[in-house]
Amino acid sequence: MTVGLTRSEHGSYDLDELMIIEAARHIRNGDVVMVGTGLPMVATTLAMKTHAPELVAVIESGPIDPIIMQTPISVSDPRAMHEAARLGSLREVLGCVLQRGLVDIGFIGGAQIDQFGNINSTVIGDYRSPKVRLPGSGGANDIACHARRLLIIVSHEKRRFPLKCDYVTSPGYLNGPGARQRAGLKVLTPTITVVTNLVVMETDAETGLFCVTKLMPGVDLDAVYGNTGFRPGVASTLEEVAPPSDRDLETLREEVDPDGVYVKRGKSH
Amino acid sequence: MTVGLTRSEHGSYDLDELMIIEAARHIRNGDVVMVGTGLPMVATTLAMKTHAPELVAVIESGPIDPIIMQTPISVSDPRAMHEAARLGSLREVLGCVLQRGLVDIGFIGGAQIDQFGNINSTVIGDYRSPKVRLPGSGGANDIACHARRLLIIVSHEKRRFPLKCDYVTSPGYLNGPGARQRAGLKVLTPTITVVTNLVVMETDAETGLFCVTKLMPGVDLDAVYGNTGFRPGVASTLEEVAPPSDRDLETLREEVDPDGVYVKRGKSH
Amino acid sequence: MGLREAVGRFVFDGAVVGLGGQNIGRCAMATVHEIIRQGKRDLTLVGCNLSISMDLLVGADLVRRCEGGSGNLERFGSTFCWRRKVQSGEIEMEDFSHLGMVSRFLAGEMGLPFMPTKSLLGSDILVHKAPSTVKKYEIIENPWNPGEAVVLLPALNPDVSIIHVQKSDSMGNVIIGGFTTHEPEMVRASRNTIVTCEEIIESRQIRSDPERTTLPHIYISAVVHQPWGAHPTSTYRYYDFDAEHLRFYQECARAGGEQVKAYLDRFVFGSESFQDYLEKVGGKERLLQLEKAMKRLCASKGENP
Amino acid sequence: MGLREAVGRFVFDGAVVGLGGQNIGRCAMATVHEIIRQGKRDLTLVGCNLSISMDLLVGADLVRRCEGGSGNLERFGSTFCWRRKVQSGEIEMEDFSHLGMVSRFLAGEMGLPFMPTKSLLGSDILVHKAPSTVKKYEIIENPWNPGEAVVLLPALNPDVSIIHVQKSDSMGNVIIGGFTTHEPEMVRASRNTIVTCEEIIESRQIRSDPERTTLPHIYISAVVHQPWGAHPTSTYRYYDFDAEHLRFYQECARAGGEQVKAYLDRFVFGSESFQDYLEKVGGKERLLQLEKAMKRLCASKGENP
Repeated sequence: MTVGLTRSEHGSYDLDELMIIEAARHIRNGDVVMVGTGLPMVATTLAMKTHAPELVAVIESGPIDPIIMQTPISVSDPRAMHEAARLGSLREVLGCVLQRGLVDIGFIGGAQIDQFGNINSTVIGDYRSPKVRLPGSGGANDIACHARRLLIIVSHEKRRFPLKCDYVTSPGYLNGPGARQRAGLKVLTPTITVVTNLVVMETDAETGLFCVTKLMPGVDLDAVYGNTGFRPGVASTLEEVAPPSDRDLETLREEVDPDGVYVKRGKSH
Repeated sequence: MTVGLTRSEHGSYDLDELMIIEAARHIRNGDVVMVGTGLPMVATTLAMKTHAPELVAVIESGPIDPIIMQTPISVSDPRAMHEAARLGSLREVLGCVLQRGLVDIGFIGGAQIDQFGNINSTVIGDYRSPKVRLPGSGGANDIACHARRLLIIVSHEKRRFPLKCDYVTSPGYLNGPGARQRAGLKVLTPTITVVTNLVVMETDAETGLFCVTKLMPGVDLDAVYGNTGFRPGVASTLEEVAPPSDRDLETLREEVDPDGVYVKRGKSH
Repeated sequence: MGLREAVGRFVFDGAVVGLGGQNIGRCAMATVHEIIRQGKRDLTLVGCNLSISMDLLVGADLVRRCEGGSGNLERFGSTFCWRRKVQSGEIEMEDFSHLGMVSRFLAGEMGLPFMPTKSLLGSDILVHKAPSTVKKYEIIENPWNPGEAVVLLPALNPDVSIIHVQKSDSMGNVIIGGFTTHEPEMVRASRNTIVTCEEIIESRQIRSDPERTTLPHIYISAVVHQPWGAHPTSTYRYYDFDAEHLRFYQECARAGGEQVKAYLDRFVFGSESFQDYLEKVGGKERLLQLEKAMKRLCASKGENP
Repeated sequence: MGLREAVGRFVFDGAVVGLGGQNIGRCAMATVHEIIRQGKRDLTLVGCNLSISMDLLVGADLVRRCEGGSGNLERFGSTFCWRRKVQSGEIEMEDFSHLGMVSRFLAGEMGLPFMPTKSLLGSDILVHKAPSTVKKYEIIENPWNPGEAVVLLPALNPDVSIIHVQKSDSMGNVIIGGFTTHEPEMVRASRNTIVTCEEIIESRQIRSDPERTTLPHIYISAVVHQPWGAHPTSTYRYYDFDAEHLRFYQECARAGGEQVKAYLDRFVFGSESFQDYLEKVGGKERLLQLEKAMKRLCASKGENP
């Protein structure tokens, strides 16, 4: 158990834990949340068990509003289906919920995220003769097209944040302001938020470019610049990410990811 | 009970009964049959209980392969749903079965049937200021577009067979050979069969025009010409409609329409 | 939320209202009565088969326009109020086929602007349109088969749909029994949906068998427990249609004028609630007959309850 | 019909094969093994998430092309045989999103030449295509909103789909439990479908509860009773995925070459039937553990059996 954490004590939790907790804070109670597996599912489960008990999770393989007890390892994991309000089809979720415009917040991930919030999960290198072939879109392109807010949780490494993606699997602001509208997308100015172990960045709807809005405790802007392939702007109200509450940490460690499969632990645990 | 019927005894059954029985003969065992209510349902039920036990009925409101015990009065009648293989939706039936191309034979009806097998169930008179407003297409347009064979059961009255429909709700051969293809329809040369209390007519795939293929017992071509607003061709092999078997008549009278709601009875009953 | 509040909140003058049910099955009659009592006007009614729920609203002079595939009560005859007012030009009808209408709802539920269909081609449904329709359809060439025509129909997203179902939990997780017609697509396409149901069941029951849920709560704005809410139409596994009352309504509707007014005065305006109406059409005794008739049909086929 | 006959009859060299399941759930592994044993080649594999069923066929050198939304086993890693051969250019992959793929099956099941989507716009999925693709998509203007782009994707009608499900009757009335992913659309779009199932149930049971039927028999060409037919992936309410065997397969697939060959020799070619394979992966004891793991998950949530 961790008690009375303060800024100076942040050695007692890991920034990977705070990354999840900060991401979970972006989910509002009642939100319809389009979620896959891995860290997004961890953050969603945490939000559900803490401040957002009425969030409605939708999972692309078919479950609508399941009650997630233990973090599933796959969208086809039975753990992602329990006590759903509806077990349906991919068309129902990606078509009749997501493309229909009912998703408040969707998670995506990828190997590359560029300055405009575009995401690559398809290839490193050339499409026709790739250096590394990645899984591909899955539902990510659909989420990036249709969710009003996008949330990306990712470990902060420079190669993940190039100026320009090798391949745009999932559209952010494409090549800049107005590009989404010109392309024909329905959500014109999505809020794209990246939560890493260093920083929280959010796209500016006017420029389409990332701005740093929050820094993780103990992290300064130079650390961000040094680990990012583009130069993000800085919000006028730059804040520090609030430390985790006892409840957040406990819930994460003891209920959401009890075996520590997903999240590195702080020292005090 | 009627025994040993012959041509000369056809006073012991009614031509309305033979009309249903003859229509039922057009359904082959194993056919997927798109059926509404009224006489088509009577004919389908009769076929199911006699020579075509494996016909698969599909009903637009959602039932797929129900076992019809007693003639339902509506496509939303519970009697049309019993022991179905699937109770689904209108999209499943009209989209994923009919438009998908899986229907062998579909029933349609209407107030007017013209020389090219076009059908009107929308208005008598002008569309914008109709003399009589009829129900409209329902699923009839869809059936006429997508079923490989069309079956129409109707009492033979001159006003029902005009040269040209006031309004084409459901396409037959439109204005002649090749017109279905030009319009973009997928089934280019449907077999359209009309069974009346006087005659069986079938469209000729080359001309798109109706030809008389069979006459009801005791009916001659003049009777047909006198009661038809266009002059149908005559098949080279003009036959007489075979009289009903004992089994057909018994099944129709005692199981399919026991209360005589749909079909006029022959005298001997 | 009661039906009065639900209708007050989600049905407004000029609304596009999606009608559930079909012919003599599961029409949302209780909600229709409440709409009439509240006098919501200039409605556009949409659905596939438009039946007695539509005809009653038309008879009450609340309808400006219908879009659908057909207007009738099958063996019980035409929808007479509608027929009369279409013939006189008092209301307009925009005609599609049933597949055409469900395709439009399919586009609506999928967040698409239009849906292709291979129906309607060559027919007069594409030749004529209602006066106030701006663009009824578009024909394009199939990009994968040059020269082949394909019809595009515009998405239809009702402002509010009204359906009557067998079961729902209090959150609005809905179970429809029997045919579902165009309801799944129409409801998911709608901005709001008011559900009346025969039974309110526990959410636990829904969540223990989620494949059974026809429509999850995210599409539903209000759930009202209203047994017999489809009368005089049927609710599969609960009660059969009331042929006697349907015939009586049809007589009034066919006669029109004073007789429609008298019907409305007696059964709708003269009723505080749908419960009152149910008393007037025969009360418990009559309703139990209809229930028995349905149970008999189901039992004879060895159906699950 | 046995699996051998079904695969012999409905899967052919050069066929477009629709793969059911997703990731670690309900992949039609028994049928995949039989396809490999029969050496059906030059296959095009299609689905949404292409997972171990795809990877095994690619590892067996039977695949020319894939069309899908993704290739991976999520937490268990990439589909390594596929990744290697896409990188080397030995097979081609045509990329869509998952909604894109299910939209193509939706067009296929509705008898339509194409389906619109508002996904993909602006992305490189529309910029790049596989070498042998003729026309991947079309962009048109929304006729109801001039200037707005809409993507049209071509219908996809597989020659044969293979799915593994919980229950079917002998006619092919199929009940899928849990998520159904893209299977309803894909199967209804397919010319033939081979179903393996955990249980064959009586048609009486299907017909006493027809709302439960996921796919009626008219879409199904062959039903084969094959318990554990999805191993090492899971079948909801029957057994959990086999993490140990998945990891073992992934090691072989990642290593490639001889190790993939050895896997195939041992588990597929070296097995007369899927029953043999099940013995090799641990037999009854192992399978009961997986069954118990699933029952535990379901029981803890008070689910129906």
